[in-house]
Amino acid sequence: MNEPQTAVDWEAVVAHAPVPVQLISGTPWPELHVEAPNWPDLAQFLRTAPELQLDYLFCLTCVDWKTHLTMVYHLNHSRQERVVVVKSQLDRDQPQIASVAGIWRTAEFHEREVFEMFGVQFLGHPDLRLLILPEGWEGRNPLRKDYEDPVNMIRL
Amino acid sequence: MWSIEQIIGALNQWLQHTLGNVGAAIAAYILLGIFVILFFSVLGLVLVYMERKVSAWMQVRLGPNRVGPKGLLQTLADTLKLMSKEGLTPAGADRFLFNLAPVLMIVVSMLLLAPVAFARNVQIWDLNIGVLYVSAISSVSVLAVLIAGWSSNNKYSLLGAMRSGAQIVSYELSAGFAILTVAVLSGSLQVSQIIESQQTGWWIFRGHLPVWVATVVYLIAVTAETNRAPFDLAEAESELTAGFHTEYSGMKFALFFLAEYANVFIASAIGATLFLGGWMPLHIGNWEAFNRVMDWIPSSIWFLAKTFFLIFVIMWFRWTFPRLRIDQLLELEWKYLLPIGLVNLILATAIAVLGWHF
Amino acid sequence: MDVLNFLLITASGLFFIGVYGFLTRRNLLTMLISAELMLNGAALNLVAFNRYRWPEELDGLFLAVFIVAIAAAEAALLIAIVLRLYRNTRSVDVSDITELKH
Amino acid sequence: MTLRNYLRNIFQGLRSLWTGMRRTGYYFVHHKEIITQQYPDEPPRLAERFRGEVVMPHNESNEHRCTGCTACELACPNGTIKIITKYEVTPEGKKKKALDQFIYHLELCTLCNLCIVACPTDAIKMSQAFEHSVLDRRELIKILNKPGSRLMDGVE
Amino acid sequence: MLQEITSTDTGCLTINVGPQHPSTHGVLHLVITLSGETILRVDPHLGYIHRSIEKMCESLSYRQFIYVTSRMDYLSSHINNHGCALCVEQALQIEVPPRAQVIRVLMDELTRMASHVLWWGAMAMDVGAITPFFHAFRERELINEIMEETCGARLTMNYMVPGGVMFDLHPNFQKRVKDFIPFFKSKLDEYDELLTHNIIFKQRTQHIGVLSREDAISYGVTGPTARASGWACDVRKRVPYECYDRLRFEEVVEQAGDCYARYLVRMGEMRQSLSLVEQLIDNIPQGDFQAKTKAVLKLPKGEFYSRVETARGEFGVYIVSEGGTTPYRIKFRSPGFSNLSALDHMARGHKIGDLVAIMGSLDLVIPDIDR
Amino acid sequence: MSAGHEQKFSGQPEPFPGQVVPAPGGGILTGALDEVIAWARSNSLWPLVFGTSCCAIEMMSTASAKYDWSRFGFEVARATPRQADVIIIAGTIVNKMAPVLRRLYDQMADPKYVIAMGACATSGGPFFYNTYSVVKGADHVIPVDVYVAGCPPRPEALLHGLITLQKKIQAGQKREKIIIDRYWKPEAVPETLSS
Amino acid sequence: MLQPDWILYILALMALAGGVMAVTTRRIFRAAVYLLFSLTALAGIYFWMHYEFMAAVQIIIYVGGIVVLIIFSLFLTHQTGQPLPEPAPLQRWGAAVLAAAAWVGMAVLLLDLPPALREAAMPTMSDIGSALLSVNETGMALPFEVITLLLLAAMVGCIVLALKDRTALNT
Amino acid sequence: MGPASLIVLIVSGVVFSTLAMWVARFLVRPAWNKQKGEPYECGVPTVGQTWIQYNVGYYLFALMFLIFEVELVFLFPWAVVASQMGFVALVEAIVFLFILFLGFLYAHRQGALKWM
Ligand code: SF4
Ligand code: SF4
Ligand code: SF4
Repeated sequence: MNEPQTAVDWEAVVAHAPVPVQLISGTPWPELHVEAPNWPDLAQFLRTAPELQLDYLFCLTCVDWKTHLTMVYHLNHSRQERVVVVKSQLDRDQPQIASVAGIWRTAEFHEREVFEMFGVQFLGHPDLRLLILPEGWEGRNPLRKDYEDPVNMIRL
Repeated sequence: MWSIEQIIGALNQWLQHTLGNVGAAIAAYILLGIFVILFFSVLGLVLVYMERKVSAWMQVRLGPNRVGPKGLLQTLADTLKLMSKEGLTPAGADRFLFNLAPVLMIVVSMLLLAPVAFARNVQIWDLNIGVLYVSAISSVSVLAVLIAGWSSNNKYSLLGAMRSGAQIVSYELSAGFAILTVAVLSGSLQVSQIIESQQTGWWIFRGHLPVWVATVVYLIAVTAETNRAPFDLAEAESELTAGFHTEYSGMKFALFFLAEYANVFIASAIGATLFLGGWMPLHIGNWEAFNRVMDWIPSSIWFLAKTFFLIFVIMWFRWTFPRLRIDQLLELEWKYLLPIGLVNLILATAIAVLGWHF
Repeated sequence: MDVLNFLLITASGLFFIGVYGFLTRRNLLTMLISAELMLNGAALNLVAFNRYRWPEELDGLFLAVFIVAIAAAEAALLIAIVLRLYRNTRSVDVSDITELKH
Repeated sequence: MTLRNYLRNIFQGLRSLWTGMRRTGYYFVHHKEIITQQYPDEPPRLAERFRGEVVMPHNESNEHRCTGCTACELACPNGTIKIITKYEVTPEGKKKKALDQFIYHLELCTLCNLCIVACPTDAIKMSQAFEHSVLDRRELIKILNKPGSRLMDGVE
Repeated sequence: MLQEITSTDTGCLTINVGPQHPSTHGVLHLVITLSGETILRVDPHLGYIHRSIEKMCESLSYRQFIYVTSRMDYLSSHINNHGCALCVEQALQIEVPPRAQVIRVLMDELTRMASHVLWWGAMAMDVGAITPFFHAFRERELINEIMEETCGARLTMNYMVPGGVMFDLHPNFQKRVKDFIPFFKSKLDEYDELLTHNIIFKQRTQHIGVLSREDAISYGVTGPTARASGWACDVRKRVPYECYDRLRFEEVVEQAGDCYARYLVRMGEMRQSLSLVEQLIDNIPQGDFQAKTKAVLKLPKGEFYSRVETARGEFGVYIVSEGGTTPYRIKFRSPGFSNLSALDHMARGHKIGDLVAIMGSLDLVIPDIDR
Repeated sequence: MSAGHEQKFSGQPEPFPGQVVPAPGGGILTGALDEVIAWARSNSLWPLVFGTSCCAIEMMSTASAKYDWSRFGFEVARATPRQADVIIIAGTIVNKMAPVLRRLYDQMADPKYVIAMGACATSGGPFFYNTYSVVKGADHVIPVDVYVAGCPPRPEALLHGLITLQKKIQAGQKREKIIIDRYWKPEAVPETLSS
Repeated sequence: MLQPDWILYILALMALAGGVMAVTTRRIFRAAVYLLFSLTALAGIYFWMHYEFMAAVQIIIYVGGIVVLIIFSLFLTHQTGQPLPEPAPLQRWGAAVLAAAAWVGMAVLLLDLPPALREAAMPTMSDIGSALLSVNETGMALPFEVITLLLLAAMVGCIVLALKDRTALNT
Repeated sequence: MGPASLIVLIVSGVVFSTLAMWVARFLVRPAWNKQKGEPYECGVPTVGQTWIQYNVGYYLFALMFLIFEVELVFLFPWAVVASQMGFVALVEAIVFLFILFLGFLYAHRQGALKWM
């Protein structure tokens, strides 16, 4: 807390990144767009690179854009404010991305949630099973836009 | 001035007069049976009501006050409700043992009534091993708990039962040592003689440090033995739902509840007998007038007052303290109470042998 | 029947029930239970003799008390051994514990 | 553990326990600290803004202020309000939309106040009634406008 | 699924704790594998109060969706509402009037106290002391009364709206809060007598459920739980919102990381909140309590994220807007969810009784976790 | 656990596990005794410790010093359904919880009573529309004796509900049948109200 | 004093019946419970004989100690829900006949004992205490100390055995 | 009253408790279903069997207790005569308790009193 806040030069970070990354600025927080297969390398880099050390994954979610899914990771440093948003597009029919539960352990539960809500398969996740939904929900992902449940869901 | 002793004497005479010797004895036993059953029922009602009021006042609230005047009928309603509630036996349980456990529990606490001296010369059986008998019989209740826990076929019950098994047996030792302290000082195990030995003053006043320590140890130990908070691990609500009586409902459960209160009463009564002189009035040295006034108060009142004071203390514990964890509880017994009890006993012996007590 | 005879017969009855259990059961703990029955028979025997034959002496009583004490020690040790065996062989059946490997 | 430490532990432990017992003992004997309000006997002290249920005030001549504009129905997040309108013929011979039934589902209402805020004519308000227990939940469906009531003059 | 952890081999015992269990503060379901009484594994099963709030919010307007969030972390309902309001304001760039800001902070801090005080009672209940629970509710009722007078509800407030607050402060508010401050201070000392220094309580909580700083960060644990592990993660300090940057308060941080440290942090936070309220109560600026906003709010296309510090930790609202009147996707980053994920790590090797203490010290609110 | 509790609420209503069959024996209650028992039962309603969400806090408040339901003799909250008389459904019941609630209810010893506290337990309340996981009223799962509206009902309201239940027991009224037409739509206004 | 013989007969019957049930039941937990009945009935007999000290010892050690210990070890070593294997019929009947024969033989031998001395002064607790402490040849001080040492040895043995066991458990 | 009073107590205990348990059958008409008979485990079906082996850490305490209890029993007759017999009793008790204490110390050293 008492440390001086140092600004991060995201251009340089992107240049140093081990994998191709697209930087988008102009949004409230800088955004990095990455191809799904490259995500584990980038995650490792963001976590360990000395000038970044983003050790605090505070939000992990997914958005269904009807044509594709987007994984959204909000990363931060534990003492300094260096929020960065990493996004990765996934195929809607066969969403797959590597798990980062080994890097940020909080991801384990968040990924399980995304798994059941969006059907994203997290490769290498230690224990990928339903967390919130009752058993037998595999395959129906309620937070997808096309989810319909005519019995339980009464539309207003 | 009337006293229970005289009433009983008169009753006995009348019985002998009308029924003859054998008839009188049989009638006396029947009356005794009726008396203990009534006593138990009333005890349950009174103690539960007291507990509720004590807890309520400590918790800045009113407690039962709407059923009957001042809520006095509350516990009666509870009892009637429990009686009219289904007492179910789970399908997987061992039926015989499941129903045996509450009976055993009640029988054990009934048996414990035998040596309790309710007033001067009012005692069911003044047996010569008095306090040893209490110590012995109360160790049977652990079996009722174990049987109840096992036969319910429920994991919480079983865990709770085993916890309380380990707990009750452990604390029996400390209670035993505390009892021994007074036994050494008064040179008897018989309840009436222990009380007689306090003619000149209660042990708590006469016995110096060893008796104070013994009192504290005894109170802690009986609190643990009766499975009451802060030692209510067996039924630790926030851990094991209701412990060994999780599966019990209706009257079967109520019997456990009742037995717990009866045991508290008996433990307090024995404690009052050992340390506070039982029904012996408060006597101070040679203040004759004062002693006379004290004597004038009936002995049963003395006994009940002391017993209820100790019951209150035990309730006070319950509504103040957090619960110990099972290993801490055993550690408390084996690392603190037991060695203290041992050392304390030697001290008490020394005092008794040297005649240092007042 | 005289009370002493009756007690002694009861005591021997307990003893032989214990013997029966000891012979038919192959489970160490039930065997322990049988052994306790036998010891109890013996203790009752001693107490009965003491009470109805030499009531002014206490030797029988003390012997019985000591038997109980020794029974306790024996039970404790036996159970410790049983548990140990159980850890090693995963069984409390005597026929399974033919050789004490450990 | 030395003997002194051992004894000190015991004494400190006992002292801390005694402090707690003194506190509860204090409350045990000080009955003036008891704060219980005896609800059915003593009427509860309700805050004037307390939201108990939505009501529609009527004046003496059985008039309310609701124009049937359905703003509240739209504002309500969970479909508690159902407005049934009818066409009334004004004295000038014009047809005019007016409230027929203001159906209010108390069993759904979350007492969030959004409808009150939304109402342009202040036709509804929150009352403090809270004793809503019933044996049949259909009793909780209410029609707020009284039978035969009509719009107050001058309310548009 | 349950079979793989059900080992009937010697000593291993699988028991369910919850969904209906007094210590889980609601309907958390833990499947515990035990050896004797030692916990080998805790496997939380959630969803027993999953109300699909995120899906629901996709069809609610920006004014309407706030009320649902009161029902998530119902003990911090003001702060939840606050987070949502902040997110909408940030998107629409609404300037909140200073009076509303102060009212919001006041309400937040009162909520925090109410939540912590309830937690205190519940924690005491978990470790087996029942009386503190009642004492805690006495103070909580006072806060509730203060809230009720201004906000009109006791629990689910729906008081903060985009642009400010729904009503102005009640005229009695200042006086009642001022009465409350010294009263609560004295009661906090009583709390110390009843629990903080109690040897049994210390025994039950010290060295139990230790969470190191690194683990806390890795598990994304926030709030008092993380601060007890030595991680200063208070959003009010890191990215001050409203007028927090102009207020004096300390972030209570402990290093031990055990249940007792978490306890101390929350006790400290109650005192800090009290001092915040003290600072503000005489300095409520005059003016509007609500900014002028349109009747129907339409957020611009884009993504918005706001963070607030609830009584349990960092609460995030992530709104993806397509430009309509309803959110396209909304995600609530609830603190309890991450805090719960560390439970298994903390509880392993402890006893069942410790599990209860650990859960108590985490201050879980299950609807906040399940959403 | 059988797969797919969600099945319970999709398609044709399928009965919950465990249909109630009256056991033989019992039930010789007459006259004055009947009244005494009803009095005892109504004055000693021990609740099950059961709360799922926000309403549970208000239920706890009702237990707390200010409202103090122990005045009526309700304070002996039991953690196990075997010993409880009344289950106060304080909070939302979701589809995953419904079998649990049913099981808890089934495992209670007779006689047993149910209070639905709050909008959620009464009808789904705030979560009636647009949710896929909330049971629209606890009476789809177990029969309910008393409904207490509010979100959350204030503690006095819960007390009022309990008093209503007491009156109901004392009047000897039997529980209403389970409302069978699940998904009873709020639009369907009963005749008694619409005229 | 109202102490008819039939009480003794009932108690003896209970003791024997409990014993029989304990050795024949196939549910091991129940075996322990039947043993409990048998032992309690014996304690009752001691009470009937006015040897209260012996009765208390019986209850406190047997019922409160040994049976509890047996039950604990049952939990540790058995699937308490499973019934025990049935003994082979030959073994069972053989053992039963053997035991019964031995008992009948013994009973026949015992029947012609001289009658009991029924009225006698009971030892008081202080008699027992003095006997226990006296060091002359009728005193029990020496055996008493020996028993104590034996118990100490038993305790040491138990701890040695059990603690090894514990380390084995942890691995 | 003599030992017979124990029988009276036992009988009245049995009568009282069975009567109390039995009377409910006449006052309530219970419904039975399959779920009612299942063991209660927080509202979900139990996992695995209940009557299985447990790894209880308590049995060691039961062992220790048994030994101590035996010695405690011997102390009772001693206590009665202790003050009369004077120093003999004191010395014997000290010897006795010392042996007991030795055992206790041994157990403590070995960690038998630590609960695992
Ligand atoms: S208070 Fe809220 S929920 Fe109730 S009718 Fe009004 S807008 Fe709807
Ligand atoms: S109550 Fe108000 S908002 Fe609702 S329909 Fe009537 S006038 Fe319109
Ligand atoms: S009725 Fe309201 S307060 Fe109660 S549980 Fe439902 S949302 Fe929460």
